[in-house]
Amino acid sequence: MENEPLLNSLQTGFPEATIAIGSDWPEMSIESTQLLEVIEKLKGSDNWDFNYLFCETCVDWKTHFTMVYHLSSTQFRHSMVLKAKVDREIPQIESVVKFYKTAEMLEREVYDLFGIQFLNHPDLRRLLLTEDWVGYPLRKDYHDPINMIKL
Amino acid sequence: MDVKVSEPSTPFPGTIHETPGGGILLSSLDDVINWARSNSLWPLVFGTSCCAIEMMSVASAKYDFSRFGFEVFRASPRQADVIIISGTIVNKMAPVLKRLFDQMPEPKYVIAMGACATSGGPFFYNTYSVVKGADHVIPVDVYLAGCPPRPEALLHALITLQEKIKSGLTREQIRSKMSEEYGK
Amino acid sequence: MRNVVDTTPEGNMVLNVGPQHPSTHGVLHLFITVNGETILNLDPNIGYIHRSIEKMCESLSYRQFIYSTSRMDYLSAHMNNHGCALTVEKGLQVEVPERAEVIRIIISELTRLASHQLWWGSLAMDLGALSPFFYAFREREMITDIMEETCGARLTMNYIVPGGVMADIHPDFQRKVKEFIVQFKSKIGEYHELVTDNVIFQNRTKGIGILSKEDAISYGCTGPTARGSGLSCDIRKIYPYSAYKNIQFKEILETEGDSFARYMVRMREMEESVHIIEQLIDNIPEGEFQAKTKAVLKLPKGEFYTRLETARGELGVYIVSEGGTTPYRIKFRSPGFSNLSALNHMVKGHKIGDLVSVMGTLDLVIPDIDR
Amino acid sequence: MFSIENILNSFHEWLSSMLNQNMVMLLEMTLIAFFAITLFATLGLVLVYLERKVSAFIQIRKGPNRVGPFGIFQTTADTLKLIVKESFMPNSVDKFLYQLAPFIVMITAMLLLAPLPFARGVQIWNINIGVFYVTAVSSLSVIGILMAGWASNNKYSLLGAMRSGAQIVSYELSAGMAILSIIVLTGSLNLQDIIASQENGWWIFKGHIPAIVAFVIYIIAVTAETNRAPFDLAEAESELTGGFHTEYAGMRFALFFLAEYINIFIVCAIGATLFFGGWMPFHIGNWEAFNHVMDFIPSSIWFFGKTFFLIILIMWFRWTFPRLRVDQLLNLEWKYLLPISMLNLLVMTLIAIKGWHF
Repeated sequence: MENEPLLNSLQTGFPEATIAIGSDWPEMSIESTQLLEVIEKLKGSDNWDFNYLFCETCVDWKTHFTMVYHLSSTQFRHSMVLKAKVDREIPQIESVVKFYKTAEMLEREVYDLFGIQFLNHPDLRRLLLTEDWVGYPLRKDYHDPINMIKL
Repeated sequence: MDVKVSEPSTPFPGTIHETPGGGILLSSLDDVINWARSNSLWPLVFGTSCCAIEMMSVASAKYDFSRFGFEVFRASPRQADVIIISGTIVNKMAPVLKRLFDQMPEPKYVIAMGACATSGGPFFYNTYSVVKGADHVIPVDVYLAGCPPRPEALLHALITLQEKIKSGLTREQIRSKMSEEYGK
Repeated sequence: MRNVVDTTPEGNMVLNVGPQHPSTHGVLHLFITVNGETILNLDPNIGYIHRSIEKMCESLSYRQFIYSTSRMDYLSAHMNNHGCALTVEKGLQVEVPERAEVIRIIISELTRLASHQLWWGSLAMDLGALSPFFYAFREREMITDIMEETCGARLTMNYIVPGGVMADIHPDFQRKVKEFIVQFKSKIGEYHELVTDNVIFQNRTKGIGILSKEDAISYGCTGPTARGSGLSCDIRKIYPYSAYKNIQFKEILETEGDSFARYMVRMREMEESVHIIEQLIDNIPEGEFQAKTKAVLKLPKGEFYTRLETARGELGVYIVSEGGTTPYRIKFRSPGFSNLSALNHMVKGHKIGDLVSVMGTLDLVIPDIDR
Repeated sequence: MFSIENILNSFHEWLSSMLNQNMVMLLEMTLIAFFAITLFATLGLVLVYLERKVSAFIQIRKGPNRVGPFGIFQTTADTLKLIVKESFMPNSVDKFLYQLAPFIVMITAMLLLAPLPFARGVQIWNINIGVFYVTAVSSLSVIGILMAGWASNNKYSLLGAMRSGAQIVSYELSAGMAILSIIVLTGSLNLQDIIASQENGWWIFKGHIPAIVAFVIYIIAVTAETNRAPFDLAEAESELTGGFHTEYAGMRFALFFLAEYINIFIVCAIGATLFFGGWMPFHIGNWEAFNHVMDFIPSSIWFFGKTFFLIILIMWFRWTFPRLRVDQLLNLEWKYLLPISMLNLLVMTLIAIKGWHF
């Protein structure tokens, strides 16, 4: 599906979500609590068939986090961006491992670098950094006077 | 850069007597051993990033460091003589590198290949996980500039290491010799 | 470091492969639970070369950050730069001159060839055949010489700038590339004779590390790894970028999903890359090699994502811009990361020797995984 | 005629004329021990150098050429370095076994030098069960390897040792079968007798196709028995880093390293003796003139020439083939090589009984 028809069909599918065309693909913003049902709908539907999670990451907006899921369909070749807002004080969101196995490692990375707790993740451990690392380095307020030499 | 050579705080107890006219047997034996050591540097299979590819290029037919007898790559640190740190060392890797170095039997040598191993290189600023130079972790004999260095540069580094071993001098002796030669 | 256990409660041995191990191609660390020689479980432990490139890029300008990405997947350094440049160009809405597009693609395909040759040599070396490595490097050195003349470096070329390429091609470029093609075509048969047709090699790779198409999709595998399972995922073909729109080439697909299929995909991809270069090398359009851009680049507020095909699979560059001179957040979706996540699934139940062949055909580059 | 045999005999007579019998024997034994150790070291150096040059030739490289002319002192430097290298013992090893293992491997390799006929009449020990002695003693080296793997207290070593155990024990069978098929033809276990029986032609030519099959099986089996690629599973550098000698450093490692090469020499020497007539020159039936010309080449040259031909063959394998997997390795032995060699032995026996061989 091209972007325009995809946008329209998404708007009819999720009337309560804010959907707009981004720089490349339709971008849909939802609340973190809705994540699982939205993804279930997106993946399970025959129209969309978003079966391929090609990128999952997080952005720290200082006031809140945004989990960004880049979804695509290997059947229809269309893609979309799903954004879920995560609270900064209690950074928790449902894990999508049961839909996409690749999320297991990706979510561990996000947990490692942003400190977001993924609920129902099978094995949430630090991935890139050592187990005894303090802090979450990709957060904007991360401060490390020993290792980081600011230019 | 100003190099500070640490002076021993207390002098060596007692006096050292020169052997009259002697030292020939031992020093020539030393020469033979140094010759053997310098010509048989077995590198450890150790590559962390980009420089490892250039290290492989040195092994390839075009540069062929087997001519100097370096081609015996040992996977086990117990059998290696020289560790070529080819790539960045990060905080998670540093204890492993130290451990590998400790596992190597004496005498052991270290070549810091490339900018990352020398000083952190392109990853010096604004990174939270990079060790700013492998010499924070283990002592380095030869530093090699470049990102990544050309294979010829690695060959030169290995030959420099050979010369260092053949000279039989310590780091301090080499430094004082160099400062004599080039002035302070 | 986490506590290292010798045995699991069931009495199976836990073997630490890496971080310094000859077949992990870098500093990958795998905890493998083995019963005798049979692998029961595999737990990758990465981060031994996590250089915080994403954090570093947040304080580098749009011109600077491109070059730190060459060190990510150093075997396809050019493609990494290409991905970043495409994203920045998308934000700036710069038209890249046609000449630059074509030069970029020729260098990309040469990089892919160099990468695959190194992979071929090191796969054979992992499986115990030591000589193919040297034959692979014979041809690879020709490519690095071409790179050196035109781009100025052998491995991490840093040849791309936003808006084009840094310098025009060397006058000898076309002649040397043609020489390379002749040499490569005469030697590809030797490659197949030496390794592909070898009975031991086939026994070591056929039916090993099977990844079904469904699993490839679920694990987010890309590149030759997924194409060996029959998943059509060549970004050059399905979402053409740069000058790939106008080029005739096949997407290589194999359906078996085992190590041998992945091997064959890469081998045939090499020939396809040569095919692409042949089409372009005599048709480099005249004109500028760089578009005019401002000295200080500022991306508009927004989010930009580019997908492109490196030698290992799909690279994604995700830039979040706040309108400043540096990216607000940058994320590299590296192909090796997702491919590695499928490793446990692929080697379960196989022998330790098979781990080497599966890892070899995944063509992992660890700095690309760790970033 | 000038030959090593004559020199040795006259040396023996000269000694006997000066000293009493016991002293002569003592002196000669010391000399032989000295000779064996020297041979062990020299062969090691030569073979390692040869291996590096052969690999360089196959891999379109130059190989060692800086240390001495054509790099011939390269291996000397390596050995010297290994001798003066820190002899290292990890803390948690089984100290006694760890230290014993390399010596067992080395002593086994040295013992095997005893019955080898290096030239006409030159043999350390002309034992009448020479072939049996070789097969029996060579199987001892697996004990050393198992010991090394177990004592190292390292998982890789253990895996390597276990692989090596399974491998050597199984491949000994088909190596033994291949040797047996020549024994059946000659009817003697004495290596001198076996060589003498090949005066008018080597067994590989006289024994029809079964002899060739036996030779092929022998070469495959001994490649496996000496842990050489494509059967180097015990070391398997890309899988097990160093295999059973992962934890060994310095001279102890060098002993393993040298013993591997001596073992190659020995199995190739036995192969040359059984199938290519040992020191026996190349003779063709009753071509008198040709045979006489061949006789002018010293017997030791024939012996070492044939042996080194086989060694280079085995080295060629190493630098060409990928490694087998452990289960494939055992499948190859138990499902293919062993049945074939048994059948081959049967056919060979028939040939021997019927006297069909030349």
